Amino acid sequence: MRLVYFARVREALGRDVEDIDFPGKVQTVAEALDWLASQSPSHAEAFADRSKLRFALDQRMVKPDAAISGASEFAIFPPVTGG
Amino acid sequence: MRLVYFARVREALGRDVEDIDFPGKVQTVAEALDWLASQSPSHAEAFADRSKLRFALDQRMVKPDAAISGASEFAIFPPVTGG
Amino acid sequence: MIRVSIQTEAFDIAAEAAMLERLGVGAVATFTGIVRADDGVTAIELEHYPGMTEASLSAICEEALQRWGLAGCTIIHRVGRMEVGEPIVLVLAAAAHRAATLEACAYLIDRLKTDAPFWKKEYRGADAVWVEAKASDTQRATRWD
Amino acid sequence: MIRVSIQTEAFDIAAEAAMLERLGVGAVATFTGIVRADDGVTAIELEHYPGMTEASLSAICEEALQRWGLAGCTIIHRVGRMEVGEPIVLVLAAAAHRAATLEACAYLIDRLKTDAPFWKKEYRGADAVWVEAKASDTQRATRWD
Repeated sequence: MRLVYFARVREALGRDVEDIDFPGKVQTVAEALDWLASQSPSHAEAFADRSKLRFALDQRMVKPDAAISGASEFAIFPPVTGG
Repeated sequence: MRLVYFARVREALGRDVEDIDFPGKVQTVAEALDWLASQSPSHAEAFADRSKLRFALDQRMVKPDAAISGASEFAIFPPVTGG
Repeated sequence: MIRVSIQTEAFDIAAEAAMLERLGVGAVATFTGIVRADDGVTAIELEHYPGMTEASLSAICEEALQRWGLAGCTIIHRVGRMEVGEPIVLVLAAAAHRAATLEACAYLIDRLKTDAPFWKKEYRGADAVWVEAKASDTQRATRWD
Repeated sequence: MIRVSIQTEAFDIAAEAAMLERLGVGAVATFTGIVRADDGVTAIELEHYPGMTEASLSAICEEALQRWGLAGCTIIHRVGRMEVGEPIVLVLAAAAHRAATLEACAYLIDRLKTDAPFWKKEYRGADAVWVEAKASDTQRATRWD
């Protein structure tokens, strides 16, 4: 699955994209964040405050309890601030 | 006193301005209309439906009971329809 | 900044907006009214009361400036004959934040329709009729009282 | 007609308004957001999510079109770096009557601020900070739910 990061999250991770194969037990957005946070300190730090994160699966906004299976693009970013 | 007419009122009277010396007993806008209507059939017809007339004294909108004394310009016109 | 203009020629929305954008604001809203081909209308003609019109539009702008804390406010109203599709009136409002500018534009156009001495004649080919004042316009304007 | 554009260059409000005026409508409203020099801000930089941004703005336009019976609706949003005084975003709505266009513009800009994937960084000279989402924007957007 392709992960894409924007804004503060992108800067915190030092990358805008990475390809991740989640283990089978990781089924939801929230579980994916937990798993990523366990893999590296930079992910742990970037995802520490979940209230400041928003998610999109294949470019549709989803809640943390959304199932990730079947999605090819998983975006993690801060609340939006356009306009 | 200079009377000025606009739109339908102007067309009904066939003029856009006329100078009138009202007799002393004519004190309000409504009395001025009554007096003008008594002077000619075209004024009587143009002023027949008072609900379709609006008035300004020296370019300020006034009600029919406003006193005309002191004003130099007295405008009579239909309700406005700009924009 | 208040700017009022009564003119026969068309207006330049980009130039008018740019004038307000230079005021250091965060938001500029505009509204343009255009001649519609309703019920076979082919053109309109607008008459006004020179002098009183400018004073009336300036007073409407002044009220909007106070009420919404605007940095600037513009009303451009055309007079004379206009064909279907031509713009008739342009109002603009500039302020720090967006809500003030959009509400002020609604105020400016609502007030203008009931308070400013303009009269509209509709042409359907060679036929011409004076437009009657709309009760809905009077009703709409009362919400600002 | 729906038109959405994400671009680095400035937009042309006159050309955008003219496109909508050609739809045979009676009313066109616009809203422009501009970089403000609040708290020492000297410039901003906007990042977005290519693809999702266009889809999100198109969905917002589609909703406005249905809700207010608009004839046309346009959102132009710039990305990249913009200095104080430069325009950031332009929304336009066209319809038969005025109330629909002004309300639709308020809707478009409110929704855009909470739903479209843009992120704003503020520069104060060399210092840069990401702007936090405003509770007031989220609050304002709920009035359309």
